[in-house]
Amino acid sequence: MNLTACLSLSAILFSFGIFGLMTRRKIIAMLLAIELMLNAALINCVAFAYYAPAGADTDVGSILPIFIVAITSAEMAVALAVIVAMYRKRKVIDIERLEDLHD
Amino acid sequence: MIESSWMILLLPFISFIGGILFLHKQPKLAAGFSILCNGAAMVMALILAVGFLSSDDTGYHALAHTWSYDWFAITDTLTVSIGALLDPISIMMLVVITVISTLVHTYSIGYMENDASAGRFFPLLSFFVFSMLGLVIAPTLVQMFVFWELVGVSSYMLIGFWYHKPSAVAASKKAFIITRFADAFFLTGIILMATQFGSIGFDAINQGATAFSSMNTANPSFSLEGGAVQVFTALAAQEGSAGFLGLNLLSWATILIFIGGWGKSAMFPLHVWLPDAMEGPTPVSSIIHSATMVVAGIYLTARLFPVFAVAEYTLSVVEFTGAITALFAAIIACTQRDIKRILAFSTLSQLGYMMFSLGVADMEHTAGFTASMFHVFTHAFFKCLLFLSAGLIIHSVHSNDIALMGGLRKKLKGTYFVTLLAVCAIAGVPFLFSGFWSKEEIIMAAWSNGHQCSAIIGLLVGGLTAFYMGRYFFLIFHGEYRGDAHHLEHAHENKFMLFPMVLLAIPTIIAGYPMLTGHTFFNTVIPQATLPTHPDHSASWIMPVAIAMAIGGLLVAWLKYGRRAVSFDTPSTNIVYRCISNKFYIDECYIFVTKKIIFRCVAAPMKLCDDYIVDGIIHSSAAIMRGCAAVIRHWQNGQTHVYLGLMIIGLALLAWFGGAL
Amino acid sequence: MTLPTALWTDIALGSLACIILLSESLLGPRLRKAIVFHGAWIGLVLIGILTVCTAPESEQAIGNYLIRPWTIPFRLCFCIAGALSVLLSRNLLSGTGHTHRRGLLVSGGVHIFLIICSTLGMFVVTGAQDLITFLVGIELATIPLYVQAAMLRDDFSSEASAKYLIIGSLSTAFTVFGISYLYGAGNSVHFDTLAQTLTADKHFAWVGVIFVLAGIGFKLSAAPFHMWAPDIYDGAPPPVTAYIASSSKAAGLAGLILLVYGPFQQLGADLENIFMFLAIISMTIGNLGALRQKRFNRFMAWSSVAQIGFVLMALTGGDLAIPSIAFYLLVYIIGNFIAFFVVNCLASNRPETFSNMRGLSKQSPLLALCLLISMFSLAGIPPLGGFFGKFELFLAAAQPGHEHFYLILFAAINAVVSLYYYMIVVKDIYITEPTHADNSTCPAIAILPSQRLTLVVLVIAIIVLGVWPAAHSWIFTLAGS
Amino acid sequence: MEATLTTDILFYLFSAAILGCGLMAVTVKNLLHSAIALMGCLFGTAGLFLLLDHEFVALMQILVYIGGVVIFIIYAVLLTTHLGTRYLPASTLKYISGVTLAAIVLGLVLHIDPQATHTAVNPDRTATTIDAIGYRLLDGSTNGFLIPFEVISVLLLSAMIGAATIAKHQKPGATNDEDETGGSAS
Amino acid sequence: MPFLLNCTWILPTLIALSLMFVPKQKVGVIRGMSVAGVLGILALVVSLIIAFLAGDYASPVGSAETTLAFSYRTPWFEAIGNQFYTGVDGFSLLMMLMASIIALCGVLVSWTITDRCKEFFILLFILLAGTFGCFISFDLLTFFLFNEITLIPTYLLIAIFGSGKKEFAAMKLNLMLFGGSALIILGMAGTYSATGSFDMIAIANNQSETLGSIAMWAFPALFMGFGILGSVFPFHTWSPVGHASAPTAISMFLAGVHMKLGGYGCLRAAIYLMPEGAQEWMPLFMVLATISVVYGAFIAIRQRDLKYINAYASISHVGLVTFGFATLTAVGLKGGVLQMISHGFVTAVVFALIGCIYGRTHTRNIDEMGGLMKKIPFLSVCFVLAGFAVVGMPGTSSFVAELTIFIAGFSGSLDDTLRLVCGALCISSIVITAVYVLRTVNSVVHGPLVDNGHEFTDARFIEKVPLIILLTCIFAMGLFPGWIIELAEQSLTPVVTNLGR
Repeated sequence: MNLTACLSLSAILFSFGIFGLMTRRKIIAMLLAIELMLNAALINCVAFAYYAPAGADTDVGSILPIFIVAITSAEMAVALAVIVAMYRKRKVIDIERLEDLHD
Repeated sequence: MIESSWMILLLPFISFIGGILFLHKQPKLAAGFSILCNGAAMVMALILAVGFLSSDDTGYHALAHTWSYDWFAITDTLTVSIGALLDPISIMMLVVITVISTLVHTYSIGYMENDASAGRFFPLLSFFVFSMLGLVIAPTLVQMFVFWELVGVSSYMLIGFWYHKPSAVAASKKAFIITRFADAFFLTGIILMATQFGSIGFDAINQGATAFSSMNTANPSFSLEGGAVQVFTALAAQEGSAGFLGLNLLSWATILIFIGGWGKSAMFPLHVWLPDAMEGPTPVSSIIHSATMVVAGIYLTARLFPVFAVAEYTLSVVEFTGAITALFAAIIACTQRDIKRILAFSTLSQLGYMMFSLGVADMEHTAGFTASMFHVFTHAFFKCLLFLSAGLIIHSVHSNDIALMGGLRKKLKGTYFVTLLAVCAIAGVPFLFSGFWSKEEIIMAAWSNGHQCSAIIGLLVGGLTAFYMGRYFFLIFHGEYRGDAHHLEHAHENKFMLFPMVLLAIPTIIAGYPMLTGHTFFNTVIPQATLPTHPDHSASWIMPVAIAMAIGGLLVAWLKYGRRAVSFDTPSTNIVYRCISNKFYIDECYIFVTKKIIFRCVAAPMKLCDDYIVDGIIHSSAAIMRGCAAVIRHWQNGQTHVYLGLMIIGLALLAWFGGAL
Repeated sequence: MTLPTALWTDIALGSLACIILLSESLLGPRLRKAIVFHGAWIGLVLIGILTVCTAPESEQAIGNYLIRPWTIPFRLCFCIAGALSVLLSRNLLSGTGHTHRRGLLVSGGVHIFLIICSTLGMFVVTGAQDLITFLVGIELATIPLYVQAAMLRDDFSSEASAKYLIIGSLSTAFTVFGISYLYGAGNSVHFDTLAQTLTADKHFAWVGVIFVLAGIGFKLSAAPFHMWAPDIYDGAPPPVTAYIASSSKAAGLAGLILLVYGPFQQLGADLENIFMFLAIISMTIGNLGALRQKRFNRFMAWSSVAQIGFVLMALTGGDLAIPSIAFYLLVYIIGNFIAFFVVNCLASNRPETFSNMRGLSKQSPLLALCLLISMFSLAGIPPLGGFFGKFELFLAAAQPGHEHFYLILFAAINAVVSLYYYMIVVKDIYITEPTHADNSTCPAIAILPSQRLTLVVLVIAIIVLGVWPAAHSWIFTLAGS
Repeated sequence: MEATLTTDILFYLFSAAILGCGLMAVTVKNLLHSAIALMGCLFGTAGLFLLLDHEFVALMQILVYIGGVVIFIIYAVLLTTHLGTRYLPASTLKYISGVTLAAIVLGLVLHIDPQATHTAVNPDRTATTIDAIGYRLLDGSTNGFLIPFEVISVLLLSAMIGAATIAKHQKPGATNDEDETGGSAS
Repeated sequence: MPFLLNCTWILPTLIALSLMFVPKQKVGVIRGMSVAGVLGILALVVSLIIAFLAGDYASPVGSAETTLAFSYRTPWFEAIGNQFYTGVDGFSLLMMLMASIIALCGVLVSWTITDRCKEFFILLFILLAGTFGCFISFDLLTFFLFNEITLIPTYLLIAIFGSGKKEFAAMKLNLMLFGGSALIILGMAGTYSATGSFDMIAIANNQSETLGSIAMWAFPALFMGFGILGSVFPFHTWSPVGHASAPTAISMFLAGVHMKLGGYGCLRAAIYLMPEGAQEWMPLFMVLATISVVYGAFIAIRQRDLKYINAYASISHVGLVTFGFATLTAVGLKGGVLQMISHGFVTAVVFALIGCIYGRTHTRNIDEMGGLMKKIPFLSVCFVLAGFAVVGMPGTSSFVAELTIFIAGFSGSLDDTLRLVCGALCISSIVITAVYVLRTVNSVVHGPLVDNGHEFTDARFIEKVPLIILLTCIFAMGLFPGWIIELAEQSLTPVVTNLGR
């Protein structure tokens, strides 16, 4: 239960997110993977705050997560709105079929 | 009178400008105007000569610097100027040029009677005379080079005068390029002289050189002033140095300058343009390719004689080329069928004579120098006469080929008599004619100065000259007429053409006598009064041998060609004869060198290199760019996973480049 | 507390956003169009003027919001870009004679509201004092763009916004992860304390820097993170493309400069290596990508990737970097918008590919001349602003102490390659004859009066910037300190 | 929580939960199951936060993250895919690239030399109380976070409005402007 | 007076602007305005020269400080140390005189252009404005700025009004010239980082150590940058293609003046500013110059197209200019300057003639024409005279220039074998030049008439005027080069003293 453990935990979670992003074909699954990455960032913040040295500003450990969660939710709102609109019009949620825009 | 020498130079130029701009439509008017100008120039030249001869200041004649105009400055010490330097040989040349040009102008009126572009001919001829005069009175090497080029240009324009004839155009191009090739070396020589020896003026160079040479022979050196001092110090400085390829700097400079003369006077390897120059009208050949232009090389060597003498090998090079050319040209002349080509080769051989006679002389024994100048003087007249008569013959027989002539003495009596005089002069018939005296002087000078082999070659060439001139004379005037009978009736002698020939006959005879009267007209050129000027007649056997060779040559020619009819239809199978008549195939070698080697093996690969290598690199770089662009567009295929993948790889690259990890 | 003058612009921007939103939802169609459209671009222009007038001589701190003098030119760029983007969306809003080929925007009012929100976000970024404000500013600048990209109802637009969204959220993830590590290394988020504590030997600091730079790299569409640009520029509605191409790049640069001269001060040497790498890769890939482009929007995407390469080169330089980047951005934005205006007029009745633009000089000389001027300004040809802009980037990289001469040579050669494809555009307009099929089908080009006026103003501005040194010296005095 | 044996066991428990659910979230075929796996993972992290003495963050995590965002994702899943749509397998190339990139990033981040990190907990460390967070958020001074607090509200506002306009169902051809002729804001 | 000096580039810009408002159809008005404009510029330059000669602005011998006549200095983009610093000395005055004469002949030659002739003259005047701006500016950045202004009109002129594969040629020409300016940017960045200013005279007198070390690589960058404009060996491939497909007036101006801009830049921006760099790098550039002299001459022999022959001839002659500069002696520099001026007139008259001949025989291949002397005597005589000028006959300007350069090649101590070999090769080039000039003259002018059905009308008055002007300039400079040499020498003393430091 030390900082390195927490950091490696969040790093692993981050790499799961990347793995999910690269291998998932459904857009919502990719968004889900991104959720994982952002969650890894949260763990980092809290871990750093907990193990911060003497003069550190530990309040940030709580305030930064608030803003991260707020931003994530805003982004997810927009993302899902776009996906729902696209699904209604094009009936496609597979990222590999989104390739009309290419050189 | 000396001060107005620039008038002599200007008159032909006025006739050129006037003729070209205004009179090229009226040939008669142009002819009259140019004769007037050239005649005036002749008169002034003669007055100048007479004035010079009568002035009795003995010893070293003050070099008359009459006028000079500063053209442009190159370095602060070196300024190029145009001026006049009058001394015995330049005045002699002035007289020769103006006399011959006036006579040739009158001759051309007859010659160019029914030629449409005659209006263009006379101005061009005057332009040639102007540039030749400029060359002769040049006080500096650069001015000589300037007029040297102008002479080359005027010879190009005059040889190619009938520009619709492809052969004339090719001949003019050949002449210009070969002389230009020699001029490149001449220019290098001048620049070496100007930069390394500090002066380009003839008098400065000559005084410096004589002072340097006389320093060795332990008599008091002259008081030097102006450019001569630098020349003297420069000569002393580079004396010992081994220089480049074994020759020291002075011999390099002098040999390079001599190569300029080599090209212009058509010495052995660079002679190929002179026979082809016969494509031009005959008056052109008579003035340019017999009397004046081709002598420019000899005049240059004479002008720079003191420096050439000081340099180690230069004079021996001069002698060697002169002898070779004399012998080589004489042999070829014996086999030619075109009468103008025969005269051209005879000119070549006589030039060889003059050149090697300069070669044999040196600072102590200047006999060779005076003999060569004397031969230039005499040769100009009888060679011009021969060409004018050949022109008249061609005019009446309408062909150059000697096979279509014969037995013309009945129809062209005047020409017959005059040509006889000229042939005797050139063949060296003794005592009466000028040719004999000047040739004998040369051989005597060569022998007395210790150059035995050149003297023997001289004698041999004398015999050969007699033989081919005899062949020339008998084949044209004796025997039956072999040509088209129709031309024979109409053959007549135009009085405009005959009159100058008769006038020329006089100097061919009397030109020899100044030597007899012992007048030291020519000796006064070399500025050392103390040395013996008169050649010692030690070897008394030379005179009779020379006479024997001349008479023998003529006799053999008469036996072979004069007595019985000669048929030309069966070309002789003898290999040597065919080789000689084809001028030892030297023309073919030149064509091979230029076409095969220069155009195919040098210019063509350069063009290929330019198109494919230098240009290729630039075009290939553009092609590489297009290739990379294609790769990038291939990966831009719209797949989001590819984009995300590259972003993450980009992240890794950033970390790697950050270097801190 | 009395409101310091410098803050007026931010407050004005916020209030403008509210006015737009309220008028969008409450007023009738005619009045709404007037207020929403004209109110927006006039408001933005006024705010631009306000920023110029209230430019502080020295740094003015208001709580944890710091107005820095060198950010004033950047703010001016944001306002100009916002206003021009609003003007550009004119023929995508209802009520004009000739609507765009791709139909109308889902909702004009919301589109404009989002532009203003995004501009507000960029203002916040330039005023940030700590990482959190910085993060929120960056996110406010980008998230509205995801929505705007989807504003047109055709497949391209939705696909573009989906892609932009996914890649954008990945870059947000990177940024957030990076910021957490920076907090770990520097034990605070405030820039001043971070400046002392972030030293090169700390591993966390490096992980944080790398991830944050990756996030900002996406924002700038610098080379390894540029793959999204061509597709989104092509798919998104034209005003949004123009806005992304100019304003969001300016915001990214402002953020980058903020970080480089703020918290990352002590990482100087290695940071220069990173920027050199980014510059070289961006220039090369941007130029090579643009070489064979046939479609105009994708061409502008690749050219913006290349231009960012030149700007990043300047960042490796000394104190001349900030002012030269500011001036360059101003000229680049104007050049970009001229090109987009011209093509927008053209594209209202035919797809914007170069083959359709052939023979433009004969059809309408004004548009041809404007496109020529914009292309040559982007290429950096003298009488226009682009020349001094691009040349100063070279000078910045040659400052004593920061000499990168190989980079300058590489950049100069890339400038020549970039000239090639800008010349191809000019060649198409002026020289290649239109094949018969091309222009027979297209009706005459109709230019809206407002867009014609803006074109003329912009062209005059770019020439004046190139010749008259007033703007140039103003930026340098401001940013020079 | 002081560092005792129990906390270590709890930590390993929670991290096992997080990693397990995380792996399930990205690998399971059915989208709904992966959403639920994500929920499990988030619960794990909430537990971890409690372990690390940050109750506020844990609670926020549960309420906002799980309560709001994940539920919203499930809504989107249900809206866009009929239950039982078949699984879209990605090509093996993508799997390989996924794994390698994940490994690269992992190596990149974890390239730590252990002794550099200060693993000891600061002894006189005080947990951040909720009112401290509140004061800090609204503190207008230099180290307060008033400006971000204001700006995040603008961000959320613009996100909501944008999402609403995009996702609103419209008849083809009509746009917001036209059909607004009569009614007030819909 | 300074305002008059700046008028030289303001006047063409005004004309270009006013031409824009003239309706396209009024071709007569456009031509009239253009000729008036060019004559105005010529009058302006001549009055400047007279004023310069009257008030002696010669810089005192031995001072590295170039005293500029009519100098005008205002801060322009001050933030980066750039100022609009214009002035003129003997050398730039000569170049301006040549440029204005060739511009006049260019406008007269392009009398036959009818379609889009408005754009033609507008672009031509912008080109003129850029060129004159270059010659008078003494601030490195302003000089570079005017240099870049000239490139775009050249591209458009060749691409729109050219012949043959004009787009390719125009693009290649422009990209290579911009490649050159890329190198110049590198050089300027180097000098800026060393001295912090763009003022040429300040940099020239700045003897700081940093400039010395930077000069080691900044000099080749600047010299080769301007060398590309002056078509030095490896980067000369743009000029044959460019000249062959450019319209007559533009190939006259391109070869006559624009390539000289390269030479001017080399001398002014490279040698004058960084003498240490010059001493260091000159052997390389001397070899390149000699290669381009001999290489250009040999390839000209193999060419069949008249314009290509003259293009390669220009490469060969401009190579002599670079050789003159490469000797780094007072004579060499002066020779280079003279050769630039003389070659400007020579190549202009040859291109004008090629244009006229093409107008009659509608072919530029020398095998397909011959014997023109009979049909068009005036043009043929001019062609022969131009041929002699190219060969470098005495009496023409090229003899004066080439003699000076060759003397520079051999002056001083002869132990520098490289300079000797290069000098000898350059002298040998006069023979190769004679070969291809005579080959061209013979096949075009002399020989039997090749009549391919075109009626040959001799030169009209409007065609005679430019030819006469240019030929008189060539022969005048050939016969009375005194004042030109004195002007050139005066302006080069600071460069030479700088080299000697």
